[in-house]
Amino acid sequence: MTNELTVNELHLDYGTGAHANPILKGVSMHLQKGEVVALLGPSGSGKTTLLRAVAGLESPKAGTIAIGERNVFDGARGFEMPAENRNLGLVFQSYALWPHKTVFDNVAYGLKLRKLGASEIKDKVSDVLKNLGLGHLGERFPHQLSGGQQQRVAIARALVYNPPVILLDEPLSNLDAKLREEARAFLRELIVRMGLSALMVTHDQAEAMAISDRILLLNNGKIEQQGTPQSMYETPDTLFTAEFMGSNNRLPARVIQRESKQVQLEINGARLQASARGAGAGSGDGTTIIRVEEVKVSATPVDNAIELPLLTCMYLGDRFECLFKGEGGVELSLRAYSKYRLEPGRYWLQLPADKLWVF
Amino acid sequence: MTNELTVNELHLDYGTGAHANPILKGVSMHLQKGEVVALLGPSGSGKTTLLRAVAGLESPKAGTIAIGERNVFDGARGFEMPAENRNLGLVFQSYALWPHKTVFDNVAYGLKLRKLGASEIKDKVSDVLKNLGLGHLGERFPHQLSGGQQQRVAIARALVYNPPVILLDEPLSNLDAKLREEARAFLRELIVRMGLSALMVTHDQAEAMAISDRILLLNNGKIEQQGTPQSMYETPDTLFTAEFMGSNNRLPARVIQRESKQVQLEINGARLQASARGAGAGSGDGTTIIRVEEVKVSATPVDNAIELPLLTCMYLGDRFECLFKGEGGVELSLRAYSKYRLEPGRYWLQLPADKLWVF
Amino acid sequence: MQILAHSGRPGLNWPRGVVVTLAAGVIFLPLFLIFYQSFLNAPFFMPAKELGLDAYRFIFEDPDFAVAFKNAFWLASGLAIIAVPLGGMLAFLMIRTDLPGKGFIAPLLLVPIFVSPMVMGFGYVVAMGPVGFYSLWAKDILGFIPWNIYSFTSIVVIAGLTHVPHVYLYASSALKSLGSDVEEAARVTGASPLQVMFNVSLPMITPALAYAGVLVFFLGFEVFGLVLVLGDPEGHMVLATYLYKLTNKLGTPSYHLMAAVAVCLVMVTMPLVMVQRWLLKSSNKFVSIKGKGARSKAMPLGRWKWLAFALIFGWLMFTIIMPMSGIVLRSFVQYWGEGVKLADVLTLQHFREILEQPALMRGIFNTVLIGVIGGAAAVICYCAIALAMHRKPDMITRFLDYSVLVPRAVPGLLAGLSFLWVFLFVPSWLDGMLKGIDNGVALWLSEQAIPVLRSLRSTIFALWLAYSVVWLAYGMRLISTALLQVGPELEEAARAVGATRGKVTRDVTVPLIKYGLLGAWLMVFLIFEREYSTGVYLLSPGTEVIGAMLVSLWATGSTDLVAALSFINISLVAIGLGVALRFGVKLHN
Amino acid sequence: QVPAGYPADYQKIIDAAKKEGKLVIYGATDSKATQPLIKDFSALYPGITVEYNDMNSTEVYNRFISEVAAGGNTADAMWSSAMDLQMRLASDGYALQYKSVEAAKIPGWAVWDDKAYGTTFEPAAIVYNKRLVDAKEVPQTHADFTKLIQQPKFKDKVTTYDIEKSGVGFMFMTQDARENPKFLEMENAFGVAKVRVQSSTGTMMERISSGENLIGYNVLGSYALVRAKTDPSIGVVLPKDYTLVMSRVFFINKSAKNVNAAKLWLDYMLSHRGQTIIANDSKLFAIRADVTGETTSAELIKQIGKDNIKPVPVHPILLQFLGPAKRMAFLKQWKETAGKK
Ligand SMILES: Nc1ncnc2c1ncn2[C@@H]1O[C@H](COP(=O)(O)OP(=O)(O)OP(=O)(O)O)[C@@H](O)[C@H]1O
Ligand SMILES: Nc1ncnc2c1ncn2[C@@H]1O[C@H](COP(=O)(O)OP(=O)(O)OP(=O)(O)O)[C@@H](O)[C@H]1O
Ligand SMILES: [Fe+3]
Ligand SMILES: [Mg+2]
Ligand SMILES: [Mg+2]
Repeated sequence: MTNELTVNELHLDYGTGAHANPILKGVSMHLQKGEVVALLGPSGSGKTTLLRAVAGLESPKAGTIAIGERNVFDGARGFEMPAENRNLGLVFQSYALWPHKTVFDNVAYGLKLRKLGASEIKDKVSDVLKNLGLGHLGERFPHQLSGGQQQRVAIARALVYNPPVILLDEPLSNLDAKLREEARAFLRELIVRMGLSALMVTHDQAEAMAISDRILLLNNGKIEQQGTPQSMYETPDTLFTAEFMGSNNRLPARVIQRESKQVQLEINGARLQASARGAGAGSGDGTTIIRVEEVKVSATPVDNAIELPLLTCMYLGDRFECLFKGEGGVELSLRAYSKYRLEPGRYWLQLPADKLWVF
Repeated sequence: MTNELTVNELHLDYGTGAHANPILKGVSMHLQKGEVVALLGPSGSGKTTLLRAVAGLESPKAGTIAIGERNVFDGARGFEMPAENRNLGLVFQSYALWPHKTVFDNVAYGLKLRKLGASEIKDKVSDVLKNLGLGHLGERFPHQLSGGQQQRVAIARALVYNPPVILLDEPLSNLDAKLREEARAFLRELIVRMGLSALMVTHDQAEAMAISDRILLLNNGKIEQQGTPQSMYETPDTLFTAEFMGSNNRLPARVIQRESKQVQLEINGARLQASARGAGAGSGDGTTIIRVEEVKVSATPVDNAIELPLLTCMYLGDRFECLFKGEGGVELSLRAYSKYRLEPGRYWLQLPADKLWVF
Repeated sequence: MQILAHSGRPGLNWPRGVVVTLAAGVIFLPLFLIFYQSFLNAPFFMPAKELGLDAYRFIFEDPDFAVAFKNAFWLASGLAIIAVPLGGMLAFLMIRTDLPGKGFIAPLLLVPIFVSPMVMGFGYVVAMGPVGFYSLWAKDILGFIPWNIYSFTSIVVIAGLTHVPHVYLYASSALKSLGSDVEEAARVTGASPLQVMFNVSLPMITPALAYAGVLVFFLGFEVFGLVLVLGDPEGHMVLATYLYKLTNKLGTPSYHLMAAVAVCLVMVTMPLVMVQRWLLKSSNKFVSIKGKGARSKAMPLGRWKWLAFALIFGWLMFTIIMPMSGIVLRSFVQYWGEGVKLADVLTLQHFREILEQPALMRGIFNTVLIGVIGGAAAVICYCAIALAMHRKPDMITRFLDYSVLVPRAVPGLLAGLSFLWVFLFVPSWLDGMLKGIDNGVALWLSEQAIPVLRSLRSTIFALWLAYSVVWLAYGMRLISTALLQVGPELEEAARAVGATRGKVTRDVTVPLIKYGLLGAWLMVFLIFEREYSTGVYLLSPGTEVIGAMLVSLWATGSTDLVAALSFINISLVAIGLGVALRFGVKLHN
Repeated sequence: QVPAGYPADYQKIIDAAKKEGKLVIYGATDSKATQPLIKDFSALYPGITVEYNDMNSTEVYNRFISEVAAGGNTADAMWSSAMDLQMRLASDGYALQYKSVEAAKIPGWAVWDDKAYGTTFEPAAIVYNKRLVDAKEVPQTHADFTKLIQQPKFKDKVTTYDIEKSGVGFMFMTQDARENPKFLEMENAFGVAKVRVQSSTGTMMERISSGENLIGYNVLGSYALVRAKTDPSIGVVLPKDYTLVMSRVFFINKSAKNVNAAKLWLDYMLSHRGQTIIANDSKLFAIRADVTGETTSAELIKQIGKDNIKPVPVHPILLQFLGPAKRMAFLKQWKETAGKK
């Protein structure tokens, strides 16, 4: 399969000389035709910066970027193709709508540049606006729209001219869940139907998993791990990935015995079986975590479990999140989901050995 | 308990005369001391507008607004207190950071206006910045920050001078899930600890339910429903509320028989028990919905269920979302959660009578 | 999938090269002549001349120069110190708040820009001089006159107050494109409108204020008419009047001395531009047109409203109404002064005489032509130069940054003279060169092109070029300010959808600064409307402008006619402005 | 048609001038005053358009020498009140030698070497405010004036040209220094009165009229008398002991394109017809003795007496004060006595 986008060992600093502030520290990635890749990472990790570098809006220090067959940046040869020739779609985190153009004109601009006929432009723009639920707002100016409406205009603008690769910077962050779900499905369907490829920054793990074929996790200017949503979620290589990809409980555990991947722990007096993960898993106590949804609550004693009293239950709509806390100054607290509100009392919290990870 | 904020029958138009575009059409709400209220609503429903009106940045047409004991707006008397005297905290959706001030100065400004001593200011600002994970960025200018960092500065700026009421416009929309969870907990804790009240716009139902004591659902310029998260989620009065508050399946059902709250339906040939909801539930077929998480998947026949073949399962990290679809052009599709990836085949989907709502 | 057309090699930017070359040419050609002249001891075109530092020796030994320089410096500083804060505040009140009476204040504000300072000064003499009618009035009530209009302090104050509108134009066009969400954020934080202004609005338009500050500082060095009228009685001298003296001091005009003074002034620009660059170091701090739409609503002033109105009214009273009433009064009376009952001496004679002036209609026509059309053409050129510097922090930009102010550092009269020299001598030198080459093309050029070049001087184009170059900094900075406010992501978004450099400029950047462009046009129009000294040597019959007519009337002592003509001119422009501001020219959305 | 009394071959000049069809003059006289002359000239010689460039005297000078040096178009003739600058150009060889047919009709001091011609006869006057200065107080001589301005009433209320800025003012003052034996005393009196100097006639007169200043010294009489006609506050006296008279100097550019037209113009201006217009319409005082009327040399001589008229001669002697050393010395002395603050 062909790579639509290839980034190789990209380095980028903000500032120069003594003030240089390295932001990207050797990022490599690729995007295949028809693929949707999510770029995840904590705030400030360089996601926007990477997108801007690919779009040609920042000049990296070293590395290469290729779009399809075309080399668009080559640090070694000092070559850099200007942004306007890269033919990408880009949705800005700040929307970057043109305040002096109407919504229609904002979206139509890319088509006008490509010299399409007026009627064709009208059709295409109306189409994409309708698809994004903006059909009636074409004549408005950006400052007359709500935040979410502005964001959708930004998406429409990037999609309308069918670029082979589109880059989206948190395109759905200002939409409500319902709209987001729809937009997500629509986006994905559109991208796949048109055979485009998309690189999408999101701060939302669930969204990343739902929309993408592959996830790149960026941490501090480096790709921490990449893979399918499932592999990222279920087999994280590092503690960072494990913690970032889901809701976790961190446990104050003491390693008692370690046999290749199997580890024996002591938590709050109880002995538990756990599995070692990651490369560094070796010496010391490491860090022990378990996903909140893997904790099974039982009113009766069960295997590989610790006993804790219930502190409180928080309503999440489709379920409750219950917090258990060790008594008498013990630094142990555990969260677990429950379908129902639990009665106060003591519970056995089962921590399945293969889900209790020691890093 | 005292109301910190009372809004009564607020009407607001954009534009005047013939171009008047009514945005708020009689909104009433109140906020009690120490309470956190979430303002939910679809994009463009007027959430930001309501916040701006409360803050004194828009002039409503009619209605009253009171903060604590003070009347700050009274449409009938034509009285309007200027924004700067209302002593509110406001976090803008667009951040609205002052680009010419450093992060520190942005946050410190409110304290300077309140004539605090330099050292006190320094302490308070450092404190709040540290709390929001911005401790090391005090000397930067806003344009040197990532989107999420800017958002946190905006929050810090509104919180630092302990206003009795703070208004937040999608304050967490650009944060990643982990940070958001932390910020959410921190925010709530801070608000409660300082005895403030908060009105927070969010597009995220889960967030609204997690953070707030009460939810206001705004729809098309009117409060559609308000109540505790649980009441909003579990006993919606209208179809809109029901649909907005969670992920739902809409079913093409035919009402066969209706006895007060109990309804008998026919879906895809199967007969099911359901319950009627909302005021308008009476005649006709209404609309039938059920929350995705209430659908129970069973490999064997069960009570009050319909039988459907599995189409696909989507990975969500902590669970799978499985899509079932009627064969042969039947317009019936159902989503349900499952802890594991299901084998292809036919399943019985149980739709509990009290969760199968007819509006 | 279409691939967009490839545009040249990146890095080569022809339009920019052309703009920069042309700009440098028109700026430095006249300057070069002045520079060269300052090191000679006779006019550079005379055969008997010697290189040397005589000129500098003379002026540095002349105690008058020291006095004049010091006075000019104080005048310029005082002027900037008064005009910048007041102009900024005025703009804030006018643009951002619900100040009452904005509609009628707006055109009035601009009056001091287009009224010749000489006329203005004269208006002050009639109104507030020792026997001015307000003075006599005050004397009746108080028994003495509480002010002395001829003192240096008064001159500084008047100069400062009459330059408030220049700063106002800068500040207001910057404010117009400043998103109001930042101001709202401050208000919610608890800042009163006053605090919002000082802590947020004005700091955010620092570029506009810094540019305006440097520019009015230079206007301070240039103040001539006002000092001539108000400074003469007590003998206050500034550099501009010193230069005037120099033309006569040695009997025949001494160009080398004048040039040396001009070179000293040019040197003053350098540190100022340095300061300005330092102030605007991080341009991103001033970006305010962002990609997120923000709504705006006039800020209610509340209880400050009437105080603000009173302040503005006071300023209007002192800067516009008082001197203007002096001029108007003078235009309707035969004579005036101590012991004259004005009712007895009312007359329309002056207007009759003015309307009989043969060149009057042509003067008005030319003035409007050079103001409106010439102003628009100048703004287009300024815009091109500003764009050549936009987001390109390289050597060329720095070079232009230092260059644009230099023409204005040269006093108008001398600048005009050097333009005359350029139009006279450049064609002759070219001619000489072409003759030297001696081939077909050169001969043809020498026969066809040189006469055209020579004849340029007596066309209105020459006048326009000189005006445009001298006022380059003023128009261009207004545009640069606007450019500084455009968020980079808006241009980046256009590039991302495939717009080439030119298209980005045309479709995004320029439309976004349209208020800046309109503001620049307005200002250039007003300045060209009154400008005179630069054009003195380039005027010829048929190209007279009102400014020139005023000065020549003044010279023959017809102050009454000056008043009448000014009155006509002011009314025409004010009505035009009023109409333009009301319809069509929206300076504000 | 050759004007009466002109030599017959004058027709040749007329024909040549008509062929040229144009005449360019740079002048410091304002166009309102020149307009009647041009109109009459065109009536006399139809087919010759006169292009008159109205500038101030320094501009006339600067523009002319620059244009000549560059070799482009320039003026055919120059007509300026800055007698010294005109003389400098004439004596530096820019002027064409041409003996006007009317030369004999004007005084000898007004013609230099058949190159530069004085064309008007304008006295330096004392101007005062009639409302505020008593008729008894009005000075009739320079000595009266010196005495008068030392009175406290006149402190801060005496005005004259700033001789550092105004060429005419400087010229008059240097002539005063020659003619007035008590010049030093007068200078000191100016110092006592704290004389207020102005750079132009207009501001001086305006201030006298308004009463801000009471009396003005060496004001150009031509302008003052015109003003006095419409402004009853203005009184004008010509000192009886001696009255300085200046004359606007005209010369033809040696390399003029339209030499013949320029010659015609010169002759016309000095002719009886031209001088009558200068006197009656331009109000500039005719220099020809045979022109009569209010603003003529004849009238002035009648009033003051021939011996008391002290014309500034059109002669290189004027250039003395263009020498930097002498000029600076004079200015220095003036500033130390009259200009002391
Ligand atoms: N002009 C600048 N100078 C110095 N540092 C900068 C500048 N712009 C951004 N940074 C820093 O670069 C880092 C990466 O920024 P970037 O915008 O790529 O983050 P991000 O991953 O998109 O974060 P977010 O999810 O919050 O938008 C941040 O730590 C930010 O503070
Ligand atoms: N200046 C204006 N003129 C006309 N309509 C406007 C103007 N500003 C906003 N609107 C409209 O008012 C409605 C409410 O806007 P508001 O910003 O309050 O929505 P919101 O609930 O905050 O939405 P979001 O979640 O997308 O931010 C929107 O439909 C918007 O299009
Ligand atoms: Fe979100
Ligand atoms: Mg980002
Ligand atoms: Mg909003």
